[in-house]
Amino acid sequence: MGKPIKIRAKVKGDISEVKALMPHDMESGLRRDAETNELIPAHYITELVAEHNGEIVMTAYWGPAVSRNPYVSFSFTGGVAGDTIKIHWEDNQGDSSTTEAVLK
Amino acid sequence: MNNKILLLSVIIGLFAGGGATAGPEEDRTAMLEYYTGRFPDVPLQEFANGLYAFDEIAREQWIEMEDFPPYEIAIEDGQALFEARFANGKSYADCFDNGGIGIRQQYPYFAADLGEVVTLELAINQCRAANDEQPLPYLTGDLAAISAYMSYTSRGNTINVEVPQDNPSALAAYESGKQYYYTRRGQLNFACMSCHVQSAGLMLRADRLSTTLGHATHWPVYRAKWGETGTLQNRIIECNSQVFAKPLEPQSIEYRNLEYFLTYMSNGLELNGPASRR
Amino acid sequence: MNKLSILLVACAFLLPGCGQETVSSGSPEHAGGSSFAEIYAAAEQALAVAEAKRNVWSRTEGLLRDAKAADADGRTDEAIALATEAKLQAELASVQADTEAETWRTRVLSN
Amino acid sequence: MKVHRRLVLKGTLALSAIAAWPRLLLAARPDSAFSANDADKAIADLFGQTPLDSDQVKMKIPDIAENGAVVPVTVSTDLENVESISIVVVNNPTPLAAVFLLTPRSIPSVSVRIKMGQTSQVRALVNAGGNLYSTSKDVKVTIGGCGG
Repeated sequence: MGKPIKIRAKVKGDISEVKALMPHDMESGLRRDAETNELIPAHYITELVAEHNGEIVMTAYWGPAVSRNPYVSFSFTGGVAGDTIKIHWEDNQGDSSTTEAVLK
Repeated sequence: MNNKILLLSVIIGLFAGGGATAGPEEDRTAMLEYYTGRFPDVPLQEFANGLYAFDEIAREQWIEMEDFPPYEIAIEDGQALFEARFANGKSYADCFDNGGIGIRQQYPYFAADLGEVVTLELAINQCRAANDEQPLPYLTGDLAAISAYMSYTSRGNTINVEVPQDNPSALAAYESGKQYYYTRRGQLNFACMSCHVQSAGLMLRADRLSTTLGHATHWPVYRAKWGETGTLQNRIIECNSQVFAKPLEPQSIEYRNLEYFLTYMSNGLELNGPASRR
Repeated sequence: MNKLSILLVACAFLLPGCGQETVSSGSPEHAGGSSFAEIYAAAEQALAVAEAKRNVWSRTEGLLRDAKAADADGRTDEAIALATEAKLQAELASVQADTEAETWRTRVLSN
Repeated sequence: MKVHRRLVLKGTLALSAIAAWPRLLLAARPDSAFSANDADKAIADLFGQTPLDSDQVKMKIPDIAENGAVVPVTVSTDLENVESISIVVVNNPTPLAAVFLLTPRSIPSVSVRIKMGQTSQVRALVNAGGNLYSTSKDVKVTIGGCGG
């Protein structure tokens, strides 16, 4: 089970802006352990889905080139304060995480 | 009063070793004048932002990072750890003034009973020991997270490190930190000051060197190079390695004294930790 | 620039590329004809002195480890060269600590 | 995983009825594009067409990256009917970094932080109205000292 996602979602006029920070190692699979010199296995988020009140507003597919502890921000129309934002990710090792937040 | 002054002059005489030795306040003033003279356009509190005070390109990226900085993960983890109860039912709040909230500006301080400098990180483990808990590793992880949370609650407070003038051991600890700071070491034969005083603001390979003024205001730091949040001493260890000097043990007397001196140099600046750095 | 600085700077140029453990080739006939064991012991001794002064360079211990490995591997010349370099580093670190014990004061800003 | 894929499908079905953008209505992660070790191959694999340079695609990315491990990028556009935004780092071992699928409710602007192994051209691709547009920028990555 992945760690919870930190979400900030704010509505201004008709535009809702969502910013999210996900604790995740995002290992590329190309780095070596400093002590053992062994390759550290790839471990990165591959898919991310954002929903507003149950409707998908953004889907992302990622490779290992997204930074450690990924940050993403996106915006959509039609949200009002109090609505639910849900973000879900899955990674290449089968871990996942889902967090809900309230649009403010 | 007169006795104190007499004692003080004896102490100063002891450390002067023949040459003139300035006290902490003169050291701080000299440093302040040096940097404000060299960077006349940088407002004082901006020195707390390290190289971002004078590197525009880096600053822009840093501001973007600060919009949703990865150290927020450490603050959140740190708060949960800070508020958790020890096996004996007590918690960190029981160990610190004001329940541990908004107190970072008091650290490091010279503990007269111990006869040593106590940093906030050392105090966190002292608290654990007093409650029969195992110590935490000093550089990153849970302890850095707790420290990050405690810094966060102290943001905006003015650093106020004291070197009690009536305690020769405190002054000796400060002097030892100052000596470490100015001493060349490692295969590259660099002192802290070689980079951060003489060459502050200049490039060393791809890095722009920060000023000593403000070095102690913003810890712990999420450093992109580390990919995690670490304490000031984690950075000092890295500095040692960069000049090919074998680092000392975390929270060794030398490092604590150095942190004492370094933090004193930032007296008067506001705490702004935790922070993100390249 | 004092002698120590020159020596140290010269030594810095001998630094191999970051993180690489390159090895200088040992001369087949080393001065004095000391055995590896003798040089290694002397290097360990010099390192202990530097350690007591809390001033060890970061690559010295690695050089000694590599020296031991090279010796165990039968690469005696290389082992001797590595141990000699470790000894030199430890000695320089000691000299550095001694010199700095007073010279640091000359750099203090408030002077 | 399955539930999630189904959700994505549901979200994109409505769109697929409007126009034929076959390769881009991804019901699943385009794994082959992500594993391509050449930028052009990755783009061809993903879109099946060559992008047109367009000043309507805007990319905010530093000229000199502070640290290649964390390079902030924002891609936005004035184009209408934006279906996806993608980011490609040409000199990375696997150049395709991220694909964002938008919806009719999306504001066509996304921000993300990416890794860059070395100095490279970075390309932003916007798929809108069945066409592929792009802009690119050279980003200098300096290495921060030994072992950086």
